Amino acid sequence: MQVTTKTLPPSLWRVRMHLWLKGMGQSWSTFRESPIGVTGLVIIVFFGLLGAFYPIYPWFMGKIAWDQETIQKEGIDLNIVYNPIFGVGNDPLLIKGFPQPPSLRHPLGTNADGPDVLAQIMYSASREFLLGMMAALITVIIGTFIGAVAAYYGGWIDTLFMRLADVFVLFPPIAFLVVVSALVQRAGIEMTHMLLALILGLLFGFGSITIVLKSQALTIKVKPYIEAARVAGGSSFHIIFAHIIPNILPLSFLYMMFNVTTAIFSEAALSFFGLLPSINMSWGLMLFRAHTQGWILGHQGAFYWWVWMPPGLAVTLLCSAFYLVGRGLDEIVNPRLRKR
Amino acid sequence: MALLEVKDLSMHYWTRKGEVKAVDEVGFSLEKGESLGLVGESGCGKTSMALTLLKLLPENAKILKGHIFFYKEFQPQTANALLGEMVNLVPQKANGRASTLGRLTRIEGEKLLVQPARNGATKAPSPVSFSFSEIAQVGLDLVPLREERMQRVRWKGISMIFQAAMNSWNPVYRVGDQILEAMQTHLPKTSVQQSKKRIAELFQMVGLDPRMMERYPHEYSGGMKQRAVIAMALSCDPELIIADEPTTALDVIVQDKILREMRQIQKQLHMSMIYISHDIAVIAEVSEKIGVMYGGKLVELADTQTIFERPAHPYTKALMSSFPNLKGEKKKLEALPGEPPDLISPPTGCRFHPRCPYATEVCKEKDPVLEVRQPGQVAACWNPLH
Amino acid sequence: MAKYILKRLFQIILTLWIYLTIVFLLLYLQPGDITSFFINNRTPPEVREQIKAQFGLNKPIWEQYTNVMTNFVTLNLGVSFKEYPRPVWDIVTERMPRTALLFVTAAIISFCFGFILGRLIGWRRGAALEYVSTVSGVFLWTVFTPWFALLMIWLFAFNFQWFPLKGFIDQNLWPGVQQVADVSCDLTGGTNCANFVFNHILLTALVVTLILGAAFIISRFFAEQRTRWLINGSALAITVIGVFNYWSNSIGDVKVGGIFATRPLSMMDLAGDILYHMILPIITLTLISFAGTMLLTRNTMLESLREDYIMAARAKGLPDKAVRDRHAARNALLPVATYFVIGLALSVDGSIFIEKIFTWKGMGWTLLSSATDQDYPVIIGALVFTGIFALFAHLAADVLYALLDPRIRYD
Amino acid sequence: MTAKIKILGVIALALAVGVISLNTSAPATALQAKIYKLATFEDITTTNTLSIYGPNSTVWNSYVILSAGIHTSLFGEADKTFQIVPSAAVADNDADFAKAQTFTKRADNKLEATFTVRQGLKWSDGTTLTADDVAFSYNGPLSLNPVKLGGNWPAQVDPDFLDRVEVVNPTTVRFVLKEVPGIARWQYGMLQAPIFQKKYWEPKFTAAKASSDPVKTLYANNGADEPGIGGFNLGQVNAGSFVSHTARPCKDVLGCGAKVEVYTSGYIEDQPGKYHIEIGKKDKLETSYTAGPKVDGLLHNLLGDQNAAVLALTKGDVDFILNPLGVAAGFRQQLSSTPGVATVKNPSNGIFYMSFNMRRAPFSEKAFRQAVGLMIDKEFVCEQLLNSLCNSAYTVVPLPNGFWVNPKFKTDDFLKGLGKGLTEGQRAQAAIKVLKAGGFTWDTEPQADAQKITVVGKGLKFKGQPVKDIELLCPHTGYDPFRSTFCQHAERRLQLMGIPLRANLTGFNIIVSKVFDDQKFDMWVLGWGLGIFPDYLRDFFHSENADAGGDNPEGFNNKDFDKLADQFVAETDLAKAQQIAFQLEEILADEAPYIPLFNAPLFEAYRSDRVKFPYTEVLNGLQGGSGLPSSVELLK
Repeated sequence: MQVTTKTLPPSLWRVRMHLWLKGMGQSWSTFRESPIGVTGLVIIVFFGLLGAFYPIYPWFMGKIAWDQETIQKEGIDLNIVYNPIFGVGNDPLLIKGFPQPPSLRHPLGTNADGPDVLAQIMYSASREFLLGMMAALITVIIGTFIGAVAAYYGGWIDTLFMRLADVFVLFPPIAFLVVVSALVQRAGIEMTHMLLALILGLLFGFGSITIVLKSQALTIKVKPYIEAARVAGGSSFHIIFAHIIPNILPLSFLYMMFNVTTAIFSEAALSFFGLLPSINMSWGLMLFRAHTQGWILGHQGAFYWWVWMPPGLAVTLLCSAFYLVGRGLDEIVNPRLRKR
Repeated sequence: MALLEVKDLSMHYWTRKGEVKAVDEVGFSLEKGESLGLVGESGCGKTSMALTLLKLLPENAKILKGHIFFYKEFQPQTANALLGEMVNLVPQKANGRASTLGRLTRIEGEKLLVQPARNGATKAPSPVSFSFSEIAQVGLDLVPLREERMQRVRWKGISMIFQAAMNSWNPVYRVGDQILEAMQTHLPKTSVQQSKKRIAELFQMVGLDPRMMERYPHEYSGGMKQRAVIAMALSCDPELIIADEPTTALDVIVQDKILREMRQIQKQLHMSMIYISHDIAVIAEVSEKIGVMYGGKLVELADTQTIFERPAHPYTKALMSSFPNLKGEKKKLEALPGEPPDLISPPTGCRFHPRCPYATEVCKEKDPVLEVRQPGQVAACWNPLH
Repeated sequence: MAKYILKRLFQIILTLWIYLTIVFLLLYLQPGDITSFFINNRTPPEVREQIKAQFGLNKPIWEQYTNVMTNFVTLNLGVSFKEYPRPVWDIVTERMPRTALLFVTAAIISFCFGFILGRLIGWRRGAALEYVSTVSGVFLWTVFTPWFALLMIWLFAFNFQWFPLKGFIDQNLWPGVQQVADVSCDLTGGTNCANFVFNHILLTALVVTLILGAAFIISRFFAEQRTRWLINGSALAITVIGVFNYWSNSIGDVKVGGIFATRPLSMMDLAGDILYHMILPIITLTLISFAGTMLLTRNTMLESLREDYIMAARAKGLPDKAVRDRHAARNALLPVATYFVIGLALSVDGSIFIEKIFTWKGMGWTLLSSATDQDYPVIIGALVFTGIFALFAHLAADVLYALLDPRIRYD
Repeated sequence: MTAKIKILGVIALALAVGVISLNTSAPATALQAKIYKLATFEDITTTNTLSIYGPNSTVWNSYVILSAGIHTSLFGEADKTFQIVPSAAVADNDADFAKAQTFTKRADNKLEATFTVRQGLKWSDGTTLTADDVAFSYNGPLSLNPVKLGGNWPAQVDPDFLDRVEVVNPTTVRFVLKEVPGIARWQYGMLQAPIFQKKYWEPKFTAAKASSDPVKTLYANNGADEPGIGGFNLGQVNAGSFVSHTARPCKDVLGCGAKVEVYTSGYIEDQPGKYHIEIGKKDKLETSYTAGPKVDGLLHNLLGDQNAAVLALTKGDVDFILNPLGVAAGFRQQLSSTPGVATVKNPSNGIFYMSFNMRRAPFSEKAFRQAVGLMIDKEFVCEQLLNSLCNSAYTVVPLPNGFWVNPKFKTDDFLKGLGKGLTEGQRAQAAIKVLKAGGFTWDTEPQADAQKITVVGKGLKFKGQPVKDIELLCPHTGYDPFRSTFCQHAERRLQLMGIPLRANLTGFNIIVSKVFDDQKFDMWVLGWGLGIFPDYLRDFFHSENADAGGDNPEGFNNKDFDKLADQFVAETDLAKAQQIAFQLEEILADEAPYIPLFNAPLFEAYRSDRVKFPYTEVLNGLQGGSGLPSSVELLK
């Protein structure tokens, strides 16, 4: 983006900024009309707050419920000061052994190992966001860039990237991730959130998104102002970055939402099958534990609901939310879907 | 004998920006075999008018008031079909009774019972009875007509040639099949073979090779598609055809040829026609009467001859001078200054006043109504040209 | 059309080549050489050398590449570590039909469901149904699949006991089966027995689909509605009777005996048992995947409803249903159908969850277990196979598109 | 079109309803035969038994295929006590039994041992078991090189010791050995090697030898029709669903109907009119039962995972769940309140430990390792933090494997020296003392009273050099909360001592890869599953295993220990071997290359209203005996 600022006088940027803000305002008012999109946004904000407030939660609960003084008064060893996430054992003030049902001390109960379910959910939320956003961002950056370049230059560059996209469309992504995680494990590499985001980003970035964005870029390439820019002596680089990419960004943004969904879902799925041993806390892992330890839907059925319901719902709701926002955006970005 | 009568018709759209008054209190009538041209700038409500007549309106559009009477000669055996609908009964001339608008509630023996509309009265008016022999014509009001009933009026009664004939073909079906589909719907008793024969005849009539009916739309050229659209419009022998910019997309030579043919077919089959165009010259070619629309209102309606000789409304005059005559008479082109009105918040009073060279104070305040300027010519203007 | 298909075929072969090269690189760019996949640190050196020679690792990289690619294309995928020395190809052919039957059936059902619903909400835009079905559809579309599948099992198989818990055959019924038609179920033949019935179901489904599809296409040549009905109806009747007759008489008898025998069984019982086991997975799959088709159909419906030919169709006085189904939905179907066929190839993804949770030993199950057990030849084999399968699906999608859209047929 | 879809829908619905009603309405006639049904989680990977001893040695294969008793061996292990008892060999009293373990020197400097094969044993195809079969069971694998056969073969038929097996007469075989094998090699190795039928396998061995890849060719045989000698014949294998077995007539089955009494150090098996085995002392009776099979058939149902298996057990579809890990806590809790289901708790033969990279300081310092061992309060973690779901451990050999555990490890005095029962303060005091003696100093020396650490230590130094940050590799909570809890406890305690240790909770494979393959690590926590004979005392600690990929990644290198360990595995006398094992354990407790952390018990569940086991308390649980198919009784 630095290059483009050089090529454009600042006043033009101000105009652009103004137009952009105005466009955003209009988009927002359109978006607001879609109950589906707004529902999604509300859920995202909810989980966003949940993740953001995580650091406050232990502090807050520490004041009212996990009172250190009480613990000392009860004569409990300080070595087992309660760790609500990774859990060095049970909350010393509760009966031990089994998942504890929701209470004032633990609003969503505890799991069988002792940690607080709500705390784990909150702790994981920010990571899920980070993972989803990172993966989606990488996807969109790659997709937008390749889409614009392939549309602008055409020829063999186009052919190469489109065939490559075909290949990535071909890969069943979860199957591929399963394989990759097995290979990564074998190589002794730690599959962290960041690495996973990178893999997901690359996997989806070269895939179908490039095809969609390229066709969008093609419609922009034939617009008169591109021709005008070219005649006025704009370099290819300038045209791609200053004209084509800004115009396909809305669509990119839409795809970003869908990719967040996929990324979060993939992480949860791989964790659920125990294929991401290096990720030490996530919603998928909570479900993995609940499943392997047998607190999920045995013959006592939904009895221990607080162990498996919150993480399952969290994954589902957050994935749905991004998807719904994507749908809502679709109505803005895709004028053919707009109401008249 | 009237075929179509439009009375006080208003249709508005509701958009995010506000209410669009696309058709506002429009009224005219059309005789059988007659052809009417509707002319005006783009965005003046011509196409909306056409769609309103067929009630092919999007969800955000609503007919606020008015009537569209589609007249038929009264035949006792078809009376049952009209039961429960809003109708306008036109008695025999000799009879002397006034025509009555109301809902056809009952048929008793040789009599029709009509419940007139309340029309703001506190007490419901008592039912009016007509004997079969008294009635000359029944005008079915299309405005309150249910969708299923309306479907039977479309194509069989009123068919249409679309503005974008190019795109009115479904790309995945053969052209012949698409015409056949309409015929099968409206003439279920006709066998497929008979219908196909009829289509072949129609193709020949519009100048297409009958073998083309087995082809897909994308194999047609623009002109061929247009001809095929005309053939389709004729397929169910409609009483009225609405041609909405039928030739806009074609080049001038083809345009002329097709217009001539249409005029010929219309005469031949004795159909009524409504031509819609922004080009008054084109309209003049083919229609006997011309209605001029501006800002969703009908501002002038007169015989073609009269309009050309003595236009009453300043807008009509301006419109005529904006286009070169097809016949080649050289006229000085006067550009019409200003923008067409915004139909969401139209100007007060006469909608044309901001652009009108003759505008006075009254134009800004009061809305003019259609007044007879001379026989066969009505215009809505405070300062008519004559 | 032939030219178009040829062109696509060429592109697809190019894609396959890139795909297989990537798989090759995945294998060979691993740290260490490929033999480290096949041995552990305690494998004696002579065995190590033997494996190296087996993989041609003493040869130059280019030769290795051509060798491996030839092996991929000829489906010579080596032997499994876990089921040593069973050929990977053998494993794939045993399990592929199970995945195919379950997922193709589920895909078709969910496609129909999604398409009909999507058509409805696209047509009646803004109705309460749209919000309800979109929100619940998206919820199910993005629901955490394993979790949802567990819920379904618990609810319908355990609580209400409407369906079996797991697997694809009844573990009380089948041990008593000694012979199915002329296949003996003794010893390892049990697998063949189940597969025999299974493959016949698959075959029946294929034949039925072909007959009904052919009848549908033939009926399109007749314009009269009545004739179309007659052709389709008689084709349906013939297939139903034919299938019934085939299963009750033609395939053969079932011999039940031994200590595990429960009750006399017919082929229909065995087929019924397999179908019964398919119901719950199919319901689950349909619920989680119909929304994709539904939402896409809605969008394409909205787009096609804006087309002029829809207005023309309405002006023609066609009934709403005809406008919706024959015109709007028919055109909206084009991208949806392509999506469906390509989606079939991606069903391996869904099969990973569903097969694991429902103990349906198919390709997804195989992929997951070979990944957790690090059975690399099987992983690679599954990938190669999935790739080839997916490419065929792409080709099928192209052919389908060409069939559905006359514009492409003549290009 | 819609109408058509509707019709198709109706047909589909009708079919579905039909299928459901067909399956649900049909009266589920109860099985007349007594079928013992077991739940498994994974499919068998082969029916070739020889391959199950080789590369296909999965636990599921041995549960399903080998537990049917398709092979016998000269000697076996008794139920519950795991002492060596005769099986196909005749060694019916102590004298015979002792004779079986003595070797005579031959003229060619080789050794020989002679065994009589028990008479009257029949293969399932009707032929009798002869010395030919026994000899071929050794000579066949020898001819293909047991090392190449892989898996257990080198242990079962050890080419380093065994030269050949000769047939003396139809009832006698003679083992010709290159050198004297220790107990591990002999009693717990070769004498327990499977005996398979020569008639069946000889042509297959011949074909294999003729091929280019003999091992692959041998293992490629299906083997499902192999005649067996035990209680069950393979019935039907249905991959992905079930495996069935039918019981053989009792009269043909080795030991069927025999009355078995197992004592703590004795064993009596009586088959009236045929044989009477009585060895050892008749002290405490551990269990007694009549050998079976007492059921008509076995059905191993593949149920995929615990969830399905538990639901099936609850519904009564299966009688017992086979799983090397037992039943998870949550399911146990649910099953404990299910009528008709019983849960049992047994110790498992495994050890979880912490260890060090002893190639460098400070881990090479005994003082450091001892201090770490002292600081970790195993009882506190197991009892306070982990709800008594684990048992603290002080030696590598699990306590339940009683014969091999040095009695000192059962005495409180000795264990107190290793830290058992000390308070945090006492531990710290002891550790500080040890560290100081070992040459460690601090920036701030930690101090402790009798209860607590009062001054937190800072900046541990060894020989004046600050100790660098230490990374402790642990499986994370998601994989195993027990081990991660121990790690976090250790981290906290050792940090109080000024030891800069940080627990890295990571993936299992990452740890294995870093520790065993790359040997780039500081400290780690993992576990081992163990055998009955503690030859692992050598394997885990002998310096020759210290290379990458070996079992001694900690690099423990102690010449005395190595010598003693070599002596241990070569020892032929059980009592002497036991004494050496005790010494090894003591050395390990002092040198502390491993800090043993805990043993985890194994919980299992079965339908108590349907099955009756002769005993349920046994090391490694009922799954260790594959669900005891040949001695289980069905109640209804």
